[in-house]
Amino acid sequence: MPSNKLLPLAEAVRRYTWDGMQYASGAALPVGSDAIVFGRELLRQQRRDLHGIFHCNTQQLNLLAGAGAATKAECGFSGLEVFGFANGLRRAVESGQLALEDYSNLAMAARLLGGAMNWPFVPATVNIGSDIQDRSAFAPDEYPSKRKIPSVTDPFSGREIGAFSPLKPDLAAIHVSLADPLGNAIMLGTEWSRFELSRAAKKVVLIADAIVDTDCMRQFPNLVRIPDIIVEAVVYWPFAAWPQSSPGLYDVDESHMKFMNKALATEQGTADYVRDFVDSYSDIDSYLDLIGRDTIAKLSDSATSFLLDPFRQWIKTPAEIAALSAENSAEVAA
Amino acid sequence: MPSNKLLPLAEAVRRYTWDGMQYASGAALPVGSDAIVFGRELLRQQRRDLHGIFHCNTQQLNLLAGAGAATKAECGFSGLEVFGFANGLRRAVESGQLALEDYSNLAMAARLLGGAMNWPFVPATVNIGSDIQDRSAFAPDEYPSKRKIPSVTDPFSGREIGAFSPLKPDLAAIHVSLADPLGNAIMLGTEWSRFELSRAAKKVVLIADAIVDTDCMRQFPNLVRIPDIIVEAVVYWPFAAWPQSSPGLYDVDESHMKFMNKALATEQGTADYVRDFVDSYSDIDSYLDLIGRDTIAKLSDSATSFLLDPFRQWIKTPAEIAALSAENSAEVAA
Amino acid sequence: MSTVANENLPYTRQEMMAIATGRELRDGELAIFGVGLSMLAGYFAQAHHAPNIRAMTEGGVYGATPVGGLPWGIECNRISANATSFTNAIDALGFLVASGRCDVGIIGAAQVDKFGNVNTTGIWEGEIGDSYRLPKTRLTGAGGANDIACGAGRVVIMVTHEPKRFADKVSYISSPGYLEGGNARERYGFVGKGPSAIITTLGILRPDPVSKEFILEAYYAFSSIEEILASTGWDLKVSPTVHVVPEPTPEELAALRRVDATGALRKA
Amino acid sequence: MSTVANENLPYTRQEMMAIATGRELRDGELAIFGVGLSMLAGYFAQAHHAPNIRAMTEGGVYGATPVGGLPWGIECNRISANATSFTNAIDALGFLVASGRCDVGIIGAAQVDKFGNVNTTGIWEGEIGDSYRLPKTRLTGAGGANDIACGAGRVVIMVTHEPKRFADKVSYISSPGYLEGGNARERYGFVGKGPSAIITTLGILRPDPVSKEFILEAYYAFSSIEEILASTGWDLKVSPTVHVVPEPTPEELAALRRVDATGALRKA
Repeated sequence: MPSNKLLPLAEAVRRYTWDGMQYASGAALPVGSDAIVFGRELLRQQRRDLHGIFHCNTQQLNLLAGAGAATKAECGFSGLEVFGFANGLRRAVESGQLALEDYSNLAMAARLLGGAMNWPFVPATVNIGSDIQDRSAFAPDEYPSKRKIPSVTDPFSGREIGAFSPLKPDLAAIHVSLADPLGNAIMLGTEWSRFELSRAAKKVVLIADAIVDTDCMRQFPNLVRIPDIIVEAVVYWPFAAWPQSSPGLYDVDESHMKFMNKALATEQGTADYVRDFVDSYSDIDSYLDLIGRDTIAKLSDSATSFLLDPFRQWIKTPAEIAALSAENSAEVAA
Repeated sequence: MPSNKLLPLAEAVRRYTWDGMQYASGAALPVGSDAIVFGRELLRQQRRDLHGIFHCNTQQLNLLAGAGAATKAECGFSGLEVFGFANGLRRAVESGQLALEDYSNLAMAARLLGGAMNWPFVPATVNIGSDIQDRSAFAPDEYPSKRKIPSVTDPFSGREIGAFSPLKPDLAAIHVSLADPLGNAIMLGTEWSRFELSRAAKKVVLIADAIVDTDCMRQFPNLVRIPDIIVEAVVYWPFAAWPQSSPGLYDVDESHMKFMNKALATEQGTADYVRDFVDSYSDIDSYLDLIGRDTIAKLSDSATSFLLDPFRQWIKTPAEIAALSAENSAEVAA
Repeated sequence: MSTVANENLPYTRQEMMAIATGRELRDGELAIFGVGLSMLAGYFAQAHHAPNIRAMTEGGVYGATPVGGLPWGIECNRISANATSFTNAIDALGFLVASGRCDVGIIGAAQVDKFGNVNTTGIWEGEIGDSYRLPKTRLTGAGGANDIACGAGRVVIMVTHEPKRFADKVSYISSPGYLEGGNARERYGFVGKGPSAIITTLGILRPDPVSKEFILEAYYAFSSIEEILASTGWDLKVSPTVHVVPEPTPEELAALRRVDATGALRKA
Repeated sequence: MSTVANENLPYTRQEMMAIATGRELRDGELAIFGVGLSMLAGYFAQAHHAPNIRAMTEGGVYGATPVGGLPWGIECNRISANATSFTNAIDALGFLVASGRCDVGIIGAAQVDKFGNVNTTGIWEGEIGDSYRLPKTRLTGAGGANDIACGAGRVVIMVTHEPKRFADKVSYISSPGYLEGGNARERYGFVGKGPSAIITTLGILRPDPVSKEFILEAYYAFSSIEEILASTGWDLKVSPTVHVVPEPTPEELAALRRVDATGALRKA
């Protein structure tokens, strides 16, 4: 086991992803904290036929679906809230390029809980009685569906409820605000289902906006909801959620949210977007240039910035992170 | 709704407890953070026939059982770890005065999760196949028990697992490190099942070692695992867990742990203990005198003290708390 | 949604809808809001007549009121900036909503039918049929609305009043209302009692206590029974006690506009 | 437990047992320790030969090593003082142990039988019978050991070697070993494979691969096959490859005593 788990983004994607895999994003949803940059890298490495597990859609799934890299997805909410419908995902669904299996937001969280517990099924008191139970995009000819959310009899009362299938994605790429080099992570803002997902997934890679010293974790162990013992790799990537937000670190980039979603509405727009905002940068610096240094300054001036204050003293500089990463690479190579 | 929920301990016990109730303690178990002082007050007010829901036994259940106030209990672990068997509970069980329904530690947490979710049952992949499933102290003549942990068939695989009954105690008296007057709470140290319990219980009363300003909660919202919206009352009581520990605030009082457990081994010892350490104080000050000011200083000098540092600036003084309490009483009376 | 302001009124139709929705909430209730209009309606109630409403959003954000205008989402920084607690979806949607603890939820609808069933999943031409055809238009899915519809004590549905949105039968039930009406919900043992009102840009519909069919209970000062009937895709019944909804008071409008700082409800 | 030190040895029997247990743990494993001796054994392994063991306790304490001596419990301040993460019981015992993710768990036993079933619940005179009689002596219940016994990849049982503790059949199965032996565990679908060793104050027992009956595999320098047979309440079989367990090395003893700072294992 390396003394730290810092890995470059491209290397993490090379090592832990493959065509056809069940890939989960860990995010605050739908337009909050999500490692959208991990999805960009999946496209850069031309991953295909992904089966996305997204508690809710984000711009990441919107992009992966719009660009044709995801052919299956399961989610709760599939829009972009006030930003409207997710045009890339919508286009992929309407054209039949992607089969979208619908659940509710609680159902997705409960299925991850069930995967984490290794239960064979999860009691379902929601989604039953609606078309979410009766219709399956993965088995469209079975109506009403008997296998998507089958019935189970409560042995105490004898009454029937539903049963959700647990989720155990091959990989969870989880966006966190702060991680230490060992893989301990702090999320600022709602977790959504990142706690359960980190235990349900077969492997976990963290994508952190900032890297802190482990002393930070020892000062705030109750904030460390993802402990290092379940983490494979830590990727440092500032503004990893851009154009979405990361509480304490940066606000949503409203104009890029709209620009991106508009682009994903068409094939040509998507191709242009991929050319300009996926394939166009070579490292963190050029990625930040792409966002624009003025934009970065503006987005960083968030009403939530004070949430980061207690942790700033432990944040490592890019140079310190580079040194640690080099150390790690040497150890891995050895 | 009062602008704050601070209540004196005696008043909280008067309002929210009754003979024969299902009473849960929220604690870090078995010898960690638990509002043992709430149990003392239950005895002072001569509550009887309590049905204790204790994730694990603590000195509180040991005391309630030893003094004859609890006639039923459900728990996972029923000892006191390195402090040995829980003599009061043991004596009550061996004499038949208290029926102790056994589960494992995960089972208790899962049953609280199920209560919080309002599921009719919880999938059980543990406890099955052991005498925990087959033997029920609440239904001793049914062997093997069919109703304690009945079987349920997984609709996906067709195989049988067990089903736990969810728990929804009438009241949870939850020990927390820090609470604000509205009822937002921070726990330092392991939660055990306090998160799930706070949602499973019909009512929640917090017992906090220290009261902080709500600004503290706005600075650390991810630490506030119990939000005010589910809390009825906040009791301020320093050293509420004594002789057990409270990470960040005080260590375990080893000698009193042993003294207390030894006393609870006999009826006479228990009567003496109740006389000297339950009925003997009249307010917080005399309670602290009882512990001993030197002991308090020694226990406060904990290796965990640094865990409290980020929050000290918001801790309210006893005078400030008294003023808030008075305000609240006036409002309640109005 | 239609956002055309009526030039003769000191408020927009959307503002009227938000205020009418907010009036459904009572002080001290445990309430869950979705994003957009329903969040504005909820926080309006808190700002105006229900200061002790215990508000939360789906991801587990507690104790917050939006800053800087309409949040972009239920986990947006505008709602994260002054929260007292952040937890997670299992907590908010499971422990507090699906459990039945939540008193009231506000949800939106792309399409709603006469039994209050809500479709937010897709638009098909005609019935879907026995094989699950692709939708002509994919919408947003159920999100947390299904969980609210199953678990919350009562549900308030907000929807723009247009014939295509008010269908005799929704093509896809994303979130259950009263299903086929009557006691149909009991088959599933839902702990929530179902939708108590459909608040639209034109008026207020409530369910018949027995059949559970929604009937017109009230219209706004700027709308009429006729306009509502013409805008409803089923043969809408009118309550014998149908009446005009009181117009927004100055205090209500002021409170709403404090919450809707960026004027989302006033934009065309 | 017997804590009488053998005066001729530079270590106590309990120290030998702790070291033998610690040797069962491999570097990098995800491991859960109970309190007391099993925790010392686990942290000894980490201090000696398994620096990257991923250790946790039942309440969800991660990244800690005890300070100031043997923790009083699994949530004690001595283990809370330098942890990197605190979560909860659902996480530690559910997500990480019952799920099957945990490689190894160490549990104690008041009584163990020839199929590795563990009793920590009570002592009865004779069989309990069809009505659940009160125990003569109430013990501690299953705690998290049942969850570990069901879910952990393998389980190491630590127990003082006395005839009354080594029963042909435990009076109450608190934590399942191999139940009636053979493939009996399969009936319940346990994800954990069952106990891999019983480490005692006198030697090491391991299960027959087919019958799952525990047989004597090794004894300590200070014990003997005869002493072990006489101290076992069933007709213990002896492995053809029975051998002496290597004595603690100076490095092992030093590492153990660093962890056992207050000398809990050296007290009479």
